[in-house]
Amino acid sequence: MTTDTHDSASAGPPKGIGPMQRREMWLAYLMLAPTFAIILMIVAGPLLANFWISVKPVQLADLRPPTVLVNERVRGGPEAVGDSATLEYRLRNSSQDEEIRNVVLSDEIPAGFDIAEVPEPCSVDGGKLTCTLGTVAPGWRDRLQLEGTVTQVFLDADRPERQSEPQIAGEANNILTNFDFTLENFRRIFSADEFWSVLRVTFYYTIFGTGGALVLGLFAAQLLNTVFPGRGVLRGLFLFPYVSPVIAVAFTWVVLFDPFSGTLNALLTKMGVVADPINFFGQRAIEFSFLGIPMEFPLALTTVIAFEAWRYFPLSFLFILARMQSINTDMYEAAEMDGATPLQQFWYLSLPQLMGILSVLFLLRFIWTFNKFDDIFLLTGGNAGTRTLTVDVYEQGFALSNLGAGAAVAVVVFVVLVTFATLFIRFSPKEEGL
Amino acid sequence: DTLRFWTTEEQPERLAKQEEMAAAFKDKTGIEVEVIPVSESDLGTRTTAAFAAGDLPDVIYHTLQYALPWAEAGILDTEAATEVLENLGASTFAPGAVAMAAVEDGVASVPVDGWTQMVVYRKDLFEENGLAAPDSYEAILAAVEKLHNPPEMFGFVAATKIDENFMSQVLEHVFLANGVSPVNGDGFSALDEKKTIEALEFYKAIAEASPPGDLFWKQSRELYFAGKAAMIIWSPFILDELAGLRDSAPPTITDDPTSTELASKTGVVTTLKGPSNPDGAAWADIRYFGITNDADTEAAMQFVEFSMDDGYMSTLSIAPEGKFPIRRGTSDNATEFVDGWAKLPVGVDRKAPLTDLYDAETISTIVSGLDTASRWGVKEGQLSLASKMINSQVINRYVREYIDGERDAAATVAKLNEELAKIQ
Amino acid sequence: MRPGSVILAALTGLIWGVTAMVVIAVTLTLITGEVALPQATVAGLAGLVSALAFVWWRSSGAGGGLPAWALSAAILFLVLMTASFAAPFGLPLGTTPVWQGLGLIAFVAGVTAANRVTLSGARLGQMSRYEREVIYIRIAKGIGFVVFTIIVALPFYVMVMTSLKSQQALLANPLDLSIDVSQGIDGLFRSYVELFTQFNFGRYLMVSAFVSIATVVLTLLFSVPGAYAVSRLRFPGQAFLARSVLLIYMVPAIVLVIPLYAVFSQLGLRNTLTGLLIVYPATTIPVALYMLQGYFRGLPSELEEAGLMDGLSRIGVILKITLPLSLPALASVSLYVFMIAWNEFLFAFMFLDDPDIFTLSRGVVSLNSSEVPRQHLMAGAVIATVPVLVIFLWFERFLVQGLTAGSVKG
Amino acid sequence: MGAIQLNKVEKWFGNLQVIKGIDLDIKDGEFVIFVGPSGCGKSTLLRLISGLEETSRGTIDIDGKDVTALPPSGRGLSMVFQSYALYPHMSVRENVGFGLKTAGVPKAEIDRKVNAAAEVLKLDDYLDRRPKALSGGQRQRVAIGRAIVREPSAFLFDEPLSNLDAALRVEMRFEVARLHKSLGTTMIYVTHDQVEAMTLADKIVVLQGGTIEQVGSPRELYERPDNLFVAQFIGSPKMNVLPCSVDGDRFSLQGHGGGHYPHASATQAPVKLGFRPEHMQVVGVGEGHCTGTVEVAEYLGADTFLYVALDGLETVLVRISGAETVEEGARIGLKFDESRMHFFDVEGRAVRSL
Amino acid sequence: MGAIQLNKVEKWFGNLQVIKGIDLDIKDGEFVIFVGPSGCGKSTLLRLISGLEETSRGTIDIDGKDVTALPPSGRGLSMVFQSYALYPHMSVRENVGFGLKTAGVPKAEIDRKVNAAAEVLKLDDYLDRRPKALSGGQRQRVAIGRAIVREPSAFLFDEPLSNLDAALRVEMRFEVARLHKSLGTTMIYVTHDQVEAMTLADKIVVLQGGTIEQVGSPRELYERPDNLFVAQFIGSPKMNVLPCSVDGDRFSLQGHGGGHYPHASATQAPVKLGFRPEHMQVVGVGEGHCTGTVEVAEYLGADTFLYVALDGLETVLVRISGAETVEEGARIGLKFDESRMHFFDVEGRAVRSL
Ligand SMILES: Nc1ncnc2c1ncn2[C@@H]1O[C@H](COP(=O)(O)OP(=O)(O)OP(=O)(O)O)[C@@H](O)[C@H]1O
Ligand SMILES: Nc1ncnc2c1ncn2[C@@H]1O[C@H](COP(=O)(O)OP(=O)(O)OP(=O)(O)O)[C@@H](O)[C@H]1O
Ligand SMILES: [Mg+2]
Ligand SMILES: [Mg+2]
Repeated sequence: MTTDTHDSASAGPPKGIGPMQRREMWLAYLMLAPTFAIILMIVAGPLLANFWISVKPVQLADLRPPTVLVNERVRGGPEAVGDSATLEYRLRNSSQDEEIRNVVLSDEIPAGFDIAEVPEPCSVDGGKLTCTLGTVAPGWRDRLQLEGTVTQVFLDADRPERQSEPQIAGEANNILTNFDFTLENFRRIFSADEFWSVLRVTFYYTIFGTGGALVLGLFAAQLLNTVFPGRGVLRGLFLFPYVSPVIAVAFTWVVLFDPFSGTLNALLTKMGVVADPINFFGQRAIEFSFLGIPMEFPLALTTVIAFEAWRYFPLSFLFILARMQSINTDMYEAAEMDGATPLQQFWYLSLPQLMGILSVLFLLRFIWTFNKFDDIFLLTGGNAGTRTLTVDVYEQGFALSNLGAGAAVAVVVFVVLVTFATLFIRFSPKEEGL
Repeated sequence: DTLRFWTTEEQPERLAKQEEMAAAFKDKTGIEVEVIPVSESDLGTRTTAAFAAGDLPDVIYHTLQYALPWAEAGILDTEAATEVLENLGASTFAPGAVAMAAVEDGVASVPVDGWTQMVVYRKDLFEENGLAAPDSYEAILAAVEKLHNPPEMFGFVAATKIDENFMSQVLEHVFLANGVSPVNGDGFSALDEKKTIEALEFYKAIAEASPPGDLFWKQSRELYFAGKAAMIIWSPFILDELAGLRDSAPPTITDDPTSTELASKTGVVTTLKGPSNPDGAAWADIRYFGITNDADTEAAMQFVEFSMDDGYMSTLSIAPEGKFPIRRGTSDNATEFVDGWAKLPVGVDRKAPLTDLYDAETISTIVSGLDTASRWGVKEGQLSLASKMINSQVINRYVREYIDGERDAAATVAKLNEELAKIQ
Repeated sequence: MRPGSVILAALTGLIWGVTAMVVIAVTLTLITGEVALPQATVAGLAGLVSALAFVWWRSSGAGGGLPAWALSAAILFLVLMTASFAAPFGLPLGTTPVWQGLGLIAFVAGVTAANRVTLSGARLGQMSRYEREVIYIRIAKGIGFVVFTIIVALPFYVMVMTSLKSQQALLANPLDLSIDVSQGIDGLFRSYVELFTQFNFGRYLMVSAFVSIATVVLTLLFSVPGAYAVSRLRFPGQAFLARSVLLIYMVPAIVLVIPLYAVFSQLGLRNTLTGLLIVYPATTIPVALYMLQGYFRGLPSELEEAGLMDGLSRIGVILKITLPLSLPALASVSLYVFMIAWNEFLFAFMFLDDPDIFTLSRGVVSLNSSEVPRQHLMAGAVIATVPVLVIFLWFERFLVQGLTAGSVKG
Repeated sequence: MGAIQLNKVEKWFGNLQVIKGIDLDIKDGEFVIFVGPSGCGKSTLLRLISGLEETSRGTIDIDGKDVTALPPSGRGLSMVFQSYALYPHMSVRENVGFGLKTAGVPKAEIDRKVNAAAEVLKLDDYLDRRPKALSGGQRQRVAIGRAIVREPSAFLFDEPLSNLDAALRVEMRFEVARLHKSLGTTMIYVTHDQVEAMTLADKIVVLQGGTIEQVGSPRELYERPDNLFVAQFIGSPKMNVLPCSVDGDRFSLQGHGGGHYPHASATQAPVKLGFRPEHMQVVGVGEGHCTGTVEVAEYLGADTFLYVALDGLETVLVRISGAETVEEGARIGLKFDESRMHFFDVEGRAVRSL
Repeated sequence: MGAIQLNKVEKWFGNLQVIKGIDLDIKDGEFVIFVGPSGCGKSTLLRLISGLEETSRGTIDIDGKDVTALPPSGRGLSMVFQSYALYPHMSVRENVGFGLKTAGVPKAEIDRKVNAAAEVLKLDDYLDRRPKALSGGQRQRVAIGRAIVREPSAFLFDEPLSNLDAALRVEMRFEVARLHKSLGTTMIYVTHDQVEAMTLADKIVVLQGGTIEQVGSPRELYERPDNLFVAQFIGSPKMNVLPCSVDGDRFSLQGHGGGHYPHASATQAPVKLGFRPEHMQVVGVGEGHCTGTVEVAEYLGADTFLYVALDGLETVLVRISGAETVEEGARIGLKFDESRMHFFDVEGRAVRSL
């Protein structure tokens, strides 16, 4: 029969984990290991590396660690057995500003080459050449010439000097890995006048680009929230800008907006809307005066923002539409019964309901827009007042070949981003499930 | 293994010619050459990157601006280049071009061809309006004054897109014309304020007579071809398409894209004078074969030698209108190449020798420019520094800002001097 | 008769008249290349009159024989033709008469239909706020449809049409986006032929396809076990790991570019497809993991428990139950990842030098930076776009799921 | 005031006719309940009345005025939804006052009315909470409050309690009853739940397939169902039905006994005999109207249900007290309460004396 | 074989103890039902037995073998889930045979067993359908089929019928009962439904807050509840409870009458009197044990529920036949069946004679 014990004072929760859960835990770690390995390697590692590079005066060319370059050649064009020839090693320090210490060259003497004379720092031991060159200065170059005569073996071989690669050893200070740090990069970017304008442009771009995409998305979602024939087609069409490769749409916009041969400008001028073609992507600002106050309208930036809004509205549209379709229609029926007019329904019911997804979208899009590089790079290359931080990373790092400065800007990007992400995590409404 | 050859002549037709030459080289030596097109605007970055990664190509076809900086950075194997030059006979080369690439004990790379920059103008309109040929600031401004009538006709199409080499070239030409140079024999020398301001003001004036926006060679040519620009600055490469020989860049002034009409209405000027430099100056660009330090030196040298010798005519025939021979001839026949070049037909979709298209005077203007042309730092022996300054695009940027009205001329000069001084 | 109601009806007609005229005139211009000057004022007037006539006729109950819309269409046509002196598009009727005729029909039909839809239920007498608002909303939506369709479709239209033209034609008349059939198929597709024969686009296409598919496969291989572990298994640190995935997903590529460039240069991975195939999956795994874990969470755990009760091990459950059930999610993740990889630009641009291994994005950029005619550039854009769009339209359902499930990435 | 009249109302969804011409007269102050199997059109009918769904044919009058073409806002009705349909982002106060706010009622008056409604519904303490922070019953109260403040001429309820658990359902049922008593307003109520229907309604409307089967008070429907459908639909466990034959004033069951047939004067001949499980007694074999074997005896405490397989006939269900014990497998006789037998003709219509 | 023994089984979720040391002995072939309020730990207990949840402390033996650390696959049990948990991507045949396939049983044998199970469960016609194409009852049958083929030593059911509608539930209930009879395998069954618990169980385990309140047969629990909780939990409508006092062998209700108190020999003093609604009779005022006013009379057809407000005490529920009529507002007396009264002490434990 059964007994039921009201087990009174149990000893509190058991410590540790049971065997079943332990098995599960190891399985989980095993399954996650490859993923996290690759993410650490390709994402987390580089993030840290950025900080490292940003405090080092690294130019693009410094990526090549200073080494001594060797070039081995046979000179003198020996044609017959016994002809004299010269085995020449050309050496140079690849770096213009780092010396290389303990340089030693070693190589196999090609078969059939009888050495007559060995230059001073070198010695030959059983067909093996060793030259101890010591410390060489930045930009150093030298030639080592081994005189000798050739035998038939040498002549028969195809490019006999190639049979062994000369080996070179040496130590040098590698700017990438040494422990010299400098804040020069940061000083440089913060003191450049344009940095602050870049920052300002970045925020304009981010805020208005995000806002534009959201507003368009909201409107589009309203349009497609009703059932009508052709709705599926239209929904597909509305997603085109987002789905297409950025490269294609960006160039299309460039072509479309071209001031000389672009369709849009032609249309505007021919129909008499504007007198001169407008260079949408090239002109920094349009000046106009409003109530006598001269003002500037940042044209290129606005166009780039318009592109951003155009390209990403489909995404907010999708999310908002999905959210709208999940809103209980009962609520609207209740509102109908309550006598609310359509606009009242939108204002009092739809909008508050969408606030959650809108704010999540705003934050996420804000971050993504902030991160955006390709669009502006392809549209304007960051010119005409459209350079954002991300484009600046490229400009500094690659266009100007100053990796250190580029990394410093990247650090700034990252820091700003972390701030946003923190805000995002704090303020995102949990129920939206993002 | 295969040689890798980077070339900035990346249009398919031109690539095809280079591949032909590579094939010929292979027939001769058995060495395979892979011809890799690289955009001219990317060349600097990509080369540096490849250097950093230790996978430089064997040979690079590059412009003058890179020759000395790369030699200094250890990208180019100057000894190999010098040896090639010697093997071919240094005396067979035009001395000016060799001098521009000269390093301590030889050359940075082997000069191949060159061209001079020209002011291309509508001779018919100038004649109609009684204007003098646009060979000075003054003459140009006068013509702009007269002819500028947007949107039907723009007085000029200046270069304003700062990340294009084109703007550097045009600016340098304009500065040179007024005797402005950022270098002297000791390195950096502050820009002369008065002369620079003159040049800046001139440039601003022509920029204002241009359509708005980021302009570079593309717009210049399109507008001129459409008959909407009175003057542009361009390289001689324009000569064939101007005559309707290339379908992908047709003159649109008439309905017939193959018409030579525009060519017949066009005049050119290569030497430009500024108010403070009555002698004026021409601007030339020279292209070189550079052998890199990562190269298979022997093979690369053979390839360059071949291209400059047996293959030289096909090298030039890529675009004879913009590739004037730097190597005049061989030791046997001192003018072999010059003569051959003169007979090369230009054009892509249709072909014709230059002499059929332009009058003799025009052609001689173009060709003779190469002898007098110069660049910043050539005379002073500071070409390398000057190239770096150009490559940094500092001048472009501040001139553009000056044009956009962010700074006045004097402040711009000061700013330029400040920034240029930082470059070593 | 209430002035408010009359104005509302009049305004509606005015708006439709102007909108339809502008849209049709621009379309006409783009199709024929003839510059049509939209007679907006006249069209507005015609729309206004016809709308009033429509409402009045319908609500006065005069109905009977002639339906109100027919009457209003007739009035619309008459007013338009009279007031524009028989040149509704600012063109003499002789030029491109067929297109103008079609345009006219489209105008009359469009405005009449729009009036009919938006003004159904309208009266000239008193209307309640509710009824008026219904009309405002119909108008706003109508305009919305027109505007959105245009801004979305126009660039793509221009892209395709430009790619089919010759440089000469483009420069001569940028407005003429008609198809010039007279050049024949060869002429029409000349840009494409040249891209494939001279510019190596066939190869780029293959490389892009290879890279994208390989990325998808690698991403799934990594993310499926990861997502399963994070969503289903209990272990210390689960919540932390799940959350950090989302954070990693927010790291911008540009921040990674410099260090990766440095390291890959030294390892010889730059300018190789291997390099891309390391970077692409690494950037897509977090997305995929995030999407999949959401889906796995949504699968009823009873199913897996049933599997366990049926004698399967954990791995067995994953392989035999979870994965077959997740096919839709795997499909959407795959498509989404494919799209990311296909469209990726930055790394392809930074890492690839060698045209033999260019992806399409990289290939198209090289079209831009050289002296290549614009139609080639647009043809390149079309070639890059068509595969994704085809895949997108084919699997729209999955991709839309993927987009909403996964991400707001762009 | 809330007299509602439906005249030949029809509803078509495309080609599907869902409501098939219904005439119904609801008097002011009446509590009318629609019941019927799922999909029979109860909700649709309610929505037609509310105006949320357009009437395809026929007219609806409220207080003598034809409202068929008016939107919901013009009909002066209130509706309470099964899902509550509260506005999740508004507080209870705002929820309840929303209808007044959209109508432009001044704030002070809204407050007054909301407070009054809250008092009636005991919602005072929750007025500033969001619906999410309320229990199911409280939410339903808010929904009702929202309906009340607008002082409608009639309330419409669509299965208002079916999302609540059993205990709460009982409580809310009382609440609704109390409300009806105190307001005296017409109420139309759709439900699936027999207990609700039986206990709340003044008048039950039994629908099937878009038509009305019977209208009447609960007792009428239980005691005098018009047809087999209503007979089996009302009452739980449902009525047993056996084939029978009649001869004069005697009826007989095949292979079993028979008894007095009270409706000998009726014109139709009955073919079915219906009797409810609670109207039978277990007697000795051969003693009752019929005989059978107890297949299953389900002991439920208060009651025991016997599933008795009648010899040669179907299994019938018999409800006896839980205190009685009958073994499974036992042979028993069953005796019906003859005054509570129901007879039906071939078409399922009840056979009654004229 | 399926004897299951739980020894001091505990389950902790973090710091929350959900199962508080349960000892339970289930004999082979027994039908055991767990009931209890929501959240009391029924499902958790079942999952501990199944091995889907790890036991925190204590041991579980099956047929005398300690299986506490074994994964589900090692315990030889089958489980039927409330949500059916059928594999949607497999046909019915594959679903049913899946457990055998994973065990590596040869194909022919799988087929044989699946067909046998299908026959038992009348699934033959659906074997090649996907679960999506089945009705709820059919799906539940498939789930049971899946459990059967593995010939487990015991079946575990977690509210298997609660997703079905009322009619289907009754049918499936018979099915389960039949199955138990024919297989004779141990079954452990969790349910919310009293009817299921009362009709199916050999033994009901009443749980509350992670501990066992009472174990016994249905009749034991109804007639002799061990405590107030069980008394009110079992039986529907639930037992009325009134405060009472006892003096020798008499009990009395405050302000009302009293009667004979049978457990005078018990040690504890009862303070509560419980009596079920069905064990009362309506009598004249003053005639019964107590007097009150009928607040509400709910007519349900077969029965009428009277809510009687006892003078000075709570409202009690009385069940009378639907045939009797009592007016709302009437004053009536109530007489209890004295043999069926239950007394409870202050701690709620039943007071019984020693
Ligand atoms: N919008 C609609 N379009 C097409 N058919 C509909 C629509 N709404 C309801 N129906 C159909 O009308 C019939 C009646 O539906 P209704 O909702 O009124 O039934 P109901 O009696 O309320 O059922 P339930 O008790 O399940 O709520 C059903 O067959 C249903 O499928
Ligand atoms: N995984 C879990 N983590 C934490 N608490 C849990 C978990 N599973 C169940 N609980 C808690 O354990 C208690 C018992 O849950 P259980 O599901 O066993 O109840 P139940 O009796 O089956 O209830 P119901 O009748 O509603 O199914 C509940 O308080 C529940 O919240
Ligand atoms: Mg319904
Ligand atoms: Mg449970």
